[in-house]
Amino acid sequence: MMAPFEQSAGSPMPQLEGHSSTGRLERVLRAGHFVVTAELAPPDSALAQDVYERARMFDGYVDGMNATDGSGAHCHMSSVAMCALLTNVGYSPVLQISCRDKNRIAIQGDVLGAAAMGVSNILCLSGDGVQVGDHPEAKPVFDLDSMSLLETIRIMRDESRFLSGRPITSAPQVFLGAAENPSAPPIDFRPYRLAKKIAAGAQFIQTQYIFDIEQLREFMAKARDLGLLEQCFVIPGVGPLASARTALWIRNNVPGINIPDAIIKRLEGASDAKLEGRKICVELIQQIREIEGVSGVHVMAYRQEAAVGEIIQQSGVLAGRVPWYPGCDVQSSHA
Amino acid sequence: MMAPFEQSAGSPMPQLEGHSSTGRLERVLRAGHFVVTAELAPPDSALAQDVYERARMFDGYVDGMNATDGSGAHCHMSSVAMCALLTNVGYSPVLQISCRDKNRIAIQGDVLGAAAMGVSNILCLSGDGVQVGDHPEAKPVFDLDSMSLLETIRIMRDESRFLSGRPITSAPQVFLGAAENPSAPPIDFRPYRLAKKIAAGAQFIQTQYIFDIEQLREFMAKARDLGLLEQCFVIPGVGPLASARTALWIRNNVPGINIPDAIIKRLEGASDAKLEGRKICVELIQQIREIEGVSGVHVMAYRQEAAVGEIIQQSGVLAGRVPWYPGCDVQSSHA
Amino acid sequence: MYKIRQWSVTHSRKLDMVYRSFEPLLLRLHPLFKMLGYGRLEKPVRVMEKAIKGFMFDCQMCGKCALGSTGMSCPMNCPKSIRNGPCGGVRLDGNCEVKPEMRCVWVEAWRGSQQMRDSQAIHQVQIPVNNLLKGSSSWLRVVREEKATRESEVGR
Amino acid sequence: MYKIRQWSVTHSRKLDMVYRSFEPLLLRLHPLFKMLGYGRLEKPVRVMEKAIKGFMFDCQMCGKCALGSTGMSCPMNCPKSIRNGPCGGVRLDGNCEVKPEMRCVWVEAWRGSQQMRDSQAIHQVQIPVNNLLKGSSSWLRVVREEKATRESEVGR
Repeated sequence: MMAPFEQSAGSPMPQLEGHSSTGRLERVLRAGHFVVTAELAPPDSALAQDVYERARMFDGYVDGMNATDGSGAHCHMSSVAMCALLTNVGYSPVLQISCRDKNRIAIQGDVLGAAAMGVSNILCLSGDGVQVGDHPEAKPVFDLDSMSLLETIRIMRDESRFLSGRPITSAPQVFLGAAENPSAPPIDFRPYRLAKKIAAGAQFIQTQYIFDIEQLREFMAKARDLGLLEQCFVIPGVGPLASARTALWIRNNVPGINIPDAIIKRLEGASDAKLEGRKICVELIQQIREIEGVSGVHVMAYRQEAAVGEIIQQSGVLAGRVPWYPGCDVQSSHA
Repeated sequence: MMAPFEQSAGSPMPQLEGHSSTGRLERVLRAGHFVVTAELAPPDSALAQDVYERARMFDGYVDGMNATDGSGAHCHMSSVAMCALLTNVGYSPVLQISCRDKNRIAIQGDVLGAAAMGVSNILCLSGDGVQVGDHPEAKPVFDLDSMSLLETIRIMRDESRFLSGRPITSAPQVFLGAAENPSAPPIDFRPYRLAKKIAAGAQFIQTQYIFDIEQLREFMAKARDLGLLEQCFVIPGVGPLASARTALWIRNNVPGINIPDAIIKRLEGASDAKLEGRKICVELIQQIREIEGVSGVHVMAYRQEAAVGEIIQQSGVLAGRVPWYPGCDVQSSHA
Repeated sequence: MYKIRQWSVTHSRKLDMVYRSFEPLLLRLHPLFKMLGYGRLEKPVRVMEKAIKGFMFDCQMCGKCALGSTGMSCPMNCPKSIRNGPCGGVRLDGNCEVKPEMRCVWVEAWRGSQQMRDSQAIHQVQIPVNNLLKGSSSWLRVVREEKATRESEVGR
Repeated sequence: MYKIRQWSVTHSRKLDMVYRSFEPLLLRLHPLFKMLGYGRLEKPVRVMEKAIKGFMFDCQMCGKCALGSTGMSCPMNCPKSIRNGPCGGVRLDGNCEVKPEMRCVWVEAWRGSQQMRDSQAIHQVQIPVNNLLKGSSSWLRVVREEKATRESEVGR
């Protein structure tokens, strides 16, 4: 069976009633499917071909791809360009906007421009500090924060105006997302912060890496109690760990990621740590799927992008569904 | 007669020996033609159609279009998106990058992205202060200045690396430009500053509005003495004044624009000021054309974009040449 | 000042009450301020405000004080200037991602705000800061704006 | 301080000479600095540097002093922080586009640099400022870097 949102090729689809965008990601979510999104790092090059090659790895496994925006404060091709290129061939990318590198004038210009190039989904982020990247001497901007960025784009879309009040003649029709981290202190505040992001305009949430399922369960339970899950799709983040050493390094060096000892022990004890890491990832996805109110999973497989397809397939979360990809209408099966 | 650079449609052209880009603007300049460029203000909308409609006005009259980047510190569609859209249909736009709204991380990402989308020309600007725009409360960034921006992009292109030293796998092949203002103090320093911009990487210069031809002549003479004109194409800026009142307002409110009394008097004495303004513009273009070492003219006709074609035609600077535009291969004549 | 900043968060309830009684006092001074001229007062009040709030909260004089909704923890001390924090990078020990030796400003804000009389204020979305106000007195602005609002309401 | 800043540009030649004799003095103090420890010296030297250069040039402590190539006119007073100015927006009277009441920092720089012994320095392209150095002592950094360069040259 093919759902209607999977029949369309690259050309823009009609906007459905009650939808904010014409994009495929929103369609899949609103149709009630368990979605799969994946993170795609932009290349350090000026070649469109490099973008297409990276995206192709995910063909048939994901409903959306997040093009990171200077992730880890490192310079790469811009998320806007990456998303525009991906949109050109029919993908449904998620534009990430970080507040670290641009002020409100540049950001609003980028939003109009991205929408004009067909980009349908925007994820609003604060962004990592410049000190962790390769340009620590750059000036951190942070004119807006992730919350006011959400509100700014919501105002542009729903009120057809810039933050300054000047009118926009054709508003950007975008599906708005934000990030949240159920594992970072203050843990009690996190569900309330989700509420705040929803108030500011978030329609979907992708989370930081989840390794502690219990923590996610509590976060989701609280979000349910607050009535947030009817207002917002929550897509927890996961990813395969390459080894116990990597896991320890991440735990000690990447703030906000909580990797329980049990997982590190499992990796230490495994004969093939990389395989074990993927197995753990598959199990996490399956456990996440069972949590009430979860709308999908977001796979961040840094330097293991080629393994994403296998992980998704083994998890079984697509339940036979094949997300649209360029050329899928011609071929009948894959992998 | 059709020069080879005018035969190609939207698809990328081969890069010629000694050229930095595959773009049409560089080809026309290096072929020794008197070029015409025009300024195109991006729309306040998220519609690609609005971009195409604006560009169409210049069809057959210009070799390049500068998409402004938050000009006057007002929010509009981004220059990157505008240029990507224009490139898609075969135009040769000039991407303007201002240092006001983005830090070096965002700017370098935009350069890679724009180049991946086919953008061939970049003009490096400092940018107006935020105080003149509609978002005066925005944070001014100014992490780089126009000079270090030039150098940054030159390094990316010629040394295939980011400012941080990290390698770029496919460098952006762009033709690099900068702005200069022969009319702003310190007048003596301006030719030396041009030299500095050339040292930093400028291959072409577009100037601020010129109304005082004598000042431009002196600037060009000095630039010639310094041996700069063999290293850089100079394209002076012009524009039609709508009325004496407008001219006075500009003189008093837009810093750096020198409008001589004689021009204001001419506008005051005219029965149709708008027509007289265009006539003055045509005369200025013709006078500029006679100055040794000038490579073309850059028309900034704010809110008079529809008049650009007529002004160019009356000036006769194209000398029968018809710059490429989408569809020109099909139609045989226009206007 | 870091220790004092933390003390201020710990005593957020009391400080909040002091602040709340201070505001009507300032409002009552409006006729005096008006007579002296707000323009002329800007500098001395700014210096005083900076001295007091700088000492108590490491105030950065953003010109739009949010302490009442942040449990007396100044958000401008966040290296990312986040006015609606915390970000996702808070360390598991509650310290800052960018400055590992510092408590996250928003972990402190959450701690402080739970003791405040209006513990709900932290749930309000804060609009982006107006960078033009940077360095100006927040106190004078509050009095002026509050008075203007009241007067326009009376006028209706 | 605005008047003093202009005086400094007017007397750029003399100040340049004072600076030039000051540098070898600083360099000769390197063994002492090393003994005391550069880390420990950072704060007192910074405070002193800020006081002196703040008074003379409205120095903004960017950490990478360019006064020697800008005719003693500090480029960080440019509202656009342009290190390779002037921009195209200078008013016809030579004042700043953003702050109409202030002389353009780079009009002043051009005036000052023409009197300097090394009047060519203004023609050099300045690399982007390192924002990490903001607020740190430029003097100590110069001494440390100069010594390190000389030592590595001796080592060759």
